Amino acid sequence: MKVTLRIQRYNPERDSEPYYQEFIVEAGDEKERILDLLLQVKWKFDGTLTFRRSCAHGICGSDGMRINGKNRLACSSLLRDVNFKKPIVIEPLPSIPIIKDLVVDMSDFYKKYEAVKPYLVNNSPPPEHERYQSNEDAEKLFESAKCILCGCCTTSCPSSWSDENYIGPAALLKAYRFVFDTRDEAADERLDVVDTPDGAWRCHTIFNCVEACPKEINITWHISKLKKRLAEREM
Amino acid sequence: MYNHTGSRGSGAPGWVLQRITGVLLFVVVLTHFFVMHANPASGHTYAAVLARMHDPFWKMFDLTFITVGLWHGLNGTWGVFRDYKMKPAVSLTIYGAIILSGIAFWVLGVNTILSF
Amino acid sequence: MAYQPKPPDGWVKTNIKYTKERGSVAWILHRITGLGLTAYIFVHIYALTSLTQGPKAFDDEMKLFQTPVFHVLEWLLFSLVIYHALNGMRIVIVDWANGARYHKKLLAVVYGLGVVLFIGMGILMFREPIANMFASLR
Amino acid sequence: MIKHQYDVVIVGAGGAGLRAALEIPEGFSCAVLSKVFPTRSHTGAAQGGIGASLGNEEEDSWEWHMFDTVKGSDYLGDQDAIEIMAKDAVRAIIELEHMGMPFSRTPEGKIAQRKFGGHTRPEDPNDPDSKRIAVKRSCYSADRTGHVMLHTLYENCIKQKVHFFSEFFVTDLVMSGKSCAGVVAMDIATNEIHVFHAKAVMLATGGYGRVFRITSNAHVGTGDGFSFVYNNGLPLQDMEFVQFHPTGLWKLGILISEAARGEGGILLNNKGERFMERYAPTVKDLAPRDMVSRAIITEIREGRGFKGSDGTSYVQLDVSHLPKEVLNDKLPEITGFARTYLGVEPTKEPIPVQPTAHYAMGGIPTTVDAEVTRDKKGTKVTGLYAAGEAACVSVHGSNRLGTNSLLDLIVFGRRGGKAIAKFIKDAEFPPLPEDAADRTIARIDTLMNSKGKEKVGALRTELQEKMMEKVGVFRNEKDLTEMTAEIKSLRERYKEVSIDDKGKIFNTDLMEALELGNLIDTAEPIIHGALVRQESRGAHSREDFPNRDDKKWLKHTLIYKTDGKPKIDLKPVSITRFQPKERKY
Repeated sequence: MKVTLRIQRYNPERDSEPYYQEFIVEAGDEKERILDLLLQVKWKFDGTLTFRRSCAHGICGSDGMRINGKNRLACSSLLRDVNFKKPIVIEPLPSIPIIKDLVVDMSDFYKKYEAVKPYLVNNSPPPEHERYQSNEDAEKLFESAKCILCGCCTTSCPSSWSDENYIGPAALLKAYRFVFDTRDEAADERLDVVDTPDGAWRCHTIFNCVEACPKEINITWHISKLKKRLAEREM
Repeated sequence: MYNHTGSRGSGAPGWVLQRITGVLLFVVVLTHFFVMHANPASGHTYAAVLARMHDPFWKMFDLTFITVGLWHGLNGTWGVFRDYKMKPAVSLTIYGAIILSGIAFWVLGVNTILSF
Repeated sequence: MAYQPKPPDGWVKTNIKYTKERGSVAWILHRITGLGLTAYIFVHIYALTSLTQGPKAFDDEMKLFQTPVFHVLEWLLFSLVIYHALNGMRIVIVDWANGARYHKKLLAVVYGLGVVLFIGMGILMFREPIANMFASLR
Repeated sequence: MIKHQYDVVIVGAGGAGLRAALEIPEGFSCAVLSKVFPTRSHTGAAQGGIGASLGNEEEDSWEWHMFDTVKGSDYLGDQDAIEIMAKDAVRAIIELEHMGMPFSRTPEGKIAQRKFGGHTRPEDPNDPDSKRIAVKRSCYSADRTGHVMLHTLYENCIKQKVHFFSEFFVTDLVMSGKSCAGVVAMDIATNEIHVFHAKAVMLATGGYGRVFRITSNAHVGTGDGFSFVYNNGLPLQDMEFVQFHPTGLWKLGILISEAARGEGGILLNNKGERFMERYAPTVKDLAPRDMVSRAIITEIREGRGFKGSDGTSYVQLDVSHLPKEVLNDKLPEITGFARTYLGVEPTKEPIPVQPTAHYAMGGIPTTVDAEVTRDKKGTKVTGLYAAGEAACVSVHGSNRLGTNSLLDLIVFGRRGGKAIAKFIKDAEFPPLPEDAADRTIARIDTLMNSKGKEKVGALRTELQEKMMEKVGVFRNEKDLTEMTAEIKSLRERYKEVSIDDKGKIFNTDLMEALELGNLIDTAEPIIHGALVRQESRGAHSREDFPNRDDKKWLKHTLIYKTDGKPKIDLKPVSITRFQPKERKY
């Protein structure tokens, strides 16, 4: 089965503007990963095609990109998930700087992640055993702990597009992960970071992040919990 | 580059109020629409309006509508503008225009209602 | 750094290029209807100031608003109101009542109920012309 | 060329590297170099759990854990190291929990545990010689234990303000006489060469799964660390022991955790038989991985496998009889993988699985404090440390038990970090040789200017397919001899490799070419080790030598690169508590 990939190319050493290039690749069946098709291009046709990849099964978060207009992981998107009768359009994640081809500059994204103090803070001396936590309390964190920092959500958010200072769904999700951890003691510091116009309040429950999240995390739900917590704190 | 702007005050009160006024308006606007506009034949003469204006309930109703509606609408408008990056001067101008026009039209509307 | 990353597309272009998800369409509509209704409140308040100028001024103005063209516009205005109101309720449910877990279902309700109310309102508003139409058919 | 000076340089930001970085005290500079952003490391793909005898669910003791590990290793594991690991495990898990790792919990709020392959306890706790049955020893967080562990460690590194160099590809060690003086790295974003001058270097570069065609490992698992050591005249240990995980997703090799069987999943052949009953009557599907992999290949060879559409064969892993809550709460990722990649609904139908190259038991020989050694006497290489999958302590011997890899990372990563912290207090910077980066620069220049006909992709695929075919689960002299010739010719052909991308920005083409060199460097000792070891032990199974031979081969192999055939040395195994016995389950 022949499939056409229409890939956005940009090499800063050569091009002033990005352009599109089409490659025709051979796919075994509908269950072929998009990533494998990209690797086919790189290994057979054009070694200059540049993208990040690592684990190839949706756990490392390297290969977030925009496939047919929507942010996805190339490794957890199969042909059958997209319309492959027409050329499959592959572009870098939107609204962040492009380094080369499909490789984007994630440094801002990581800075926002670090801004919410993404680590457990507990200054009381730890007990000899584990800090107890009920399974219900633990499970409240599991969905948010699934995050792989691929950037699909933050770069799919219209609020991020209009102002890159918006901290973004990924960082807010991370804030939730620690604010709602019963073992944590720094919820207030984190809420201070989030309780600004560039923080949680720029989330307008658009749900683009939820649609884009390859780990199927309902990010908006988590942000809404965070907003409620902020409102309760303020009152 | 991400540049966290820190303490510009909590957005919580605005967020909560926008929702409370929203729920309020849901009731008020729909009532207003069904009473005033669903039946095109009635209530649009000067006399009919005057009669209603003398009823304290409707007076309060209209005052609430104007106050809550303007606040909700203008707070929403500011929310929309704030989503886009602007120079501080532009942003301040827009903010000022929103507040001034809000006050002006509130006075105008309240004046109309309270003239009777 | 030895290289200069290419700055991203602006928000207008990105909005146009990115897949239109249901939620983002609802959000855009909510903004547009919201801005429209705010503008309308200004007009509405201004128009009613004619009440203070006595019966004649007001009744003259009302004559204009009671024409069929304005009735249709009024009906269309109602579509903005009903969408903004119902979608607003959806947002409140999402924010306050776990609605994020079933936002697509809520959205379907918004659109469904919105269409029903819009048509219902149309029938109410135009019951006389409609009745006349049926009468002439008989 | 840009020069840096750090007291400590850690190469690799997976579990071991990050854990070690946390031990570097304030006041000393520490750089962590990683060719991917730290949370993209392959530690994140670990699923099932991390072993420790917490005894939260049922009675357990570190001695039982140690015994299981020794027995699992087919008695090749160094028992002094295994004792340290099994004893330290409980503290290590508690520490992870205190760092914030979100574990699944028992009803009392303790860390939850479940069964895992090869982990047992005596049926009667008071009689150590009674029949051994499976025990709940694996601490887990649904089936993303590695993922949350990696993130927790990275989070703590942020908290401690560890200095990361993300997307820096290390190409070589800098040796200064007999000690290590730093590393050479390439900034992937700009192609610039950086020389890191350091008092201590730790290699936490992970495994080499990508030497094989079917692997659960990430694309980045190219054995870089093995290659650095091997090319600098230092030995690699026990390289012939490659773990094939029995249940990789058919065709793709994506890991389907042993937790699936720990929770009650069973393996079926095409007759619908639970065939593991025949191979390991007591623990059945929860036998150690080497045995299950051999059982699967045997079933397939004897015609009891399923034929796939692409001609390859598989068996089935059935979890459909498990309660829905178990699948959703405890195994959500792997049921998701089956759905996504094969279109199989695990709640209704069995999942097609086949053995997949998973883990390197062998690696860079180290002491129990992660210090790299250069010979059979255990002489240390000053300033060089290794931990994690790249290292061979050896706690896994010839076969690793599930859950022991994550444990290995945090136990020996920490010990390595502590040893480094002690070392750098008094150590001086060794002199930095002028020509430190010359070899790397020459290598890159050659690749960038080569007009040769060979292509990276094709050459790598050939290597991977041949390794899978000839150095897989079962091995024999004929295949291995052929493969030694093959690897020689691949090495020659590698000199003719040319790349398309001649640019200086984010040149992944160049990087893949360099990685291919590392893969070939790593494959060589695997093949030679397998050829030399004329016995079957743990994961190394010779058809022509089907029995274990303790007299001759209860030894570690050390393999050195030479101009011709690699040189092999033997190193004794440390046996303290448990004398070798026949390994039956």
